[in-house]
Amino acid sequence: MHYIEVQKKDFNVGYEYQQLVKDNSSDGAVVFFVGRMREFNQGQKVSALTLEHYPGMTEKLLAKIEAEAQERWPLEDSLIIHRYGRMEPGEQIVLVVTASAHRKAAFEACEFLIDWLKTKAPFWKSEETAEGTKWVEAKASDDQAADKWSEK
Amino acid sequence: MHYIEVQKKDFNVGYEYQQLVKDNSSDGAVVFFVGRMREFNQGQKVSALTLEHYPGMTEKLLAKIEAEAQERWPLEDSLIIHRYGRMEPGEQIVLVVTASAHRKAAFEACEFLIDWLKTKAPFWKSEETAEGTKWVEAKASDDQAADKWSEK
Amino acid sequence: MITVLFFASLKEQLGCNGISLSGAGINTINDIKQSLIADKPDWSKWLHKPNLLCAKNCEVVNGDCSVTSGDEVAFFPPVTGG
Amino acid sequence: MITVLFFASLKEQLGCNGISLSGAGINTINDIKQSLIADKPDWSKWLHKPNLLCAKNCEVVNGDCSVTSGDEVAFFPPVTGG
Repeated sequence: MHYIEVQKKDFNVGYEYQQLVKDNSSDGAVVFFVGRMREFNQGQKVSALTLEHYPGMTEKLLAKIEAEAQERWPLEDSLIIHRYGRMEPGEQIVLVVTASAHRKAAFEACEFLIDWLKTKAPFWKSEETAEGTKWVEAKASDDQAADKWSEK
Repeated sequence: MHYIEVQKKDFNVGYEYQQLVKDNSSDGAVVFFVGRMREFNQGQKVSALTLEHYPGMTEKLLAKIEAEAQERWPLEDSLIIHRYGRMEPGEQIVLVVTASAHRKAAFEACEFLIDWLKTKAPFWKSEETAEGTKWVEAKASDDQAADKWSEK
Repeated sequence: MITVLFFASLKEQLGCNGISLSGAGINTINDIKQSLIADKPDWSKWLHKPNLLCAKNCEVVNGDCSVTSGDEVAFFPPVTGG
Repeated sequence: MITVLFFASLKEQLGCNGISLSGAGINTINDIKQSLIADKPDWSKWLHKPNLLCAKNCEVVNGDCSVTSGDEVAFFPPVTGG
């Protein structure tokens, strides 16, 4: 199963896991990543985060990167759920699940997908802090994390 | 929260996740690994797997490796649940959850813990196949995966 | 008709989500920018930012990429990821 | 009293989960092996396997490690992990 969803509403990690693994006895390794809204970013308290995206383009690029992950690793299942809209500290933002017969492939593919999502996916963040609401600038360290995958 | 459980009964991934993240808004990244019983191992159909362990020693070594992961990476939370006893294909065997402010630490710590669990934890596997029940021998490739962490 | 969309900080700077152009005299992405600026000179500053990105029908393209009626063209700042 | 435990394939080979020894004349892990073999000569083959591991009170130790009354000593094959 290969699944992508860009949605405003929250997701249930336990439910998504059950859906993914039911009737499946070939996936020995399932790796999940859940990205959550942090209360502090670079030392500053953030009361809310709003993610804007480009509907249509987001889904297209997510499908492309998921297909790339499937080419690079022997993935039985993969799942990406990414939220947009306004979120408060502790809320879930993104879920990536990869499943494979072996753990190395599942870990690498999951890390590849989340590195891409966190840096190259067409989302724009604005943060609400005591100083007001402002758009977040792209981070160089995130780009490096995503770039390591192009060396392969 | 740092938690270890060696148990015969199954675990609920969604419940464990909820327990881990509730009232927590500093963990931006949560990584899970679920190891499940595969129907095929090295090309052979396996109808059941039995994990035997050394009660007391297992918990002691798991606590030690979890403490080591906490020293190496800035982990807010970590959780290891490992089952023993007889399991059939598709059943869950092990859950490792790591949570950190940043995803790289969470991924590396999770992979470190599962590499160790899969190779060095005091468990012994016996597999039931069409040819009967036999004890599994230690695998060299697993040892290499665990060994990469000692180079750091 | 060409649909033009603006996202994130650019959308706020222009005070506009998007606009429809007739397509007359427009052959490239750069023509769209010129047409928009001819109509609203104060958009020049924002549409000429060097790091501004552009997509045609959801694919990132350069300023000299051709456009035809029916295309959806979007302008946006560098993405900051999810 | 010294508690001696056997695990996994060794447990099956010996047909025994564990045994209690009085501790008289036992100073090291190797003394335990000799005492067990003196009592059951057919265990020699299994207790002399070169890859056999031993733990004292849940810590892996060598054959010349000292033991005293109250210790728990376990013998087992190489672990295969979870």
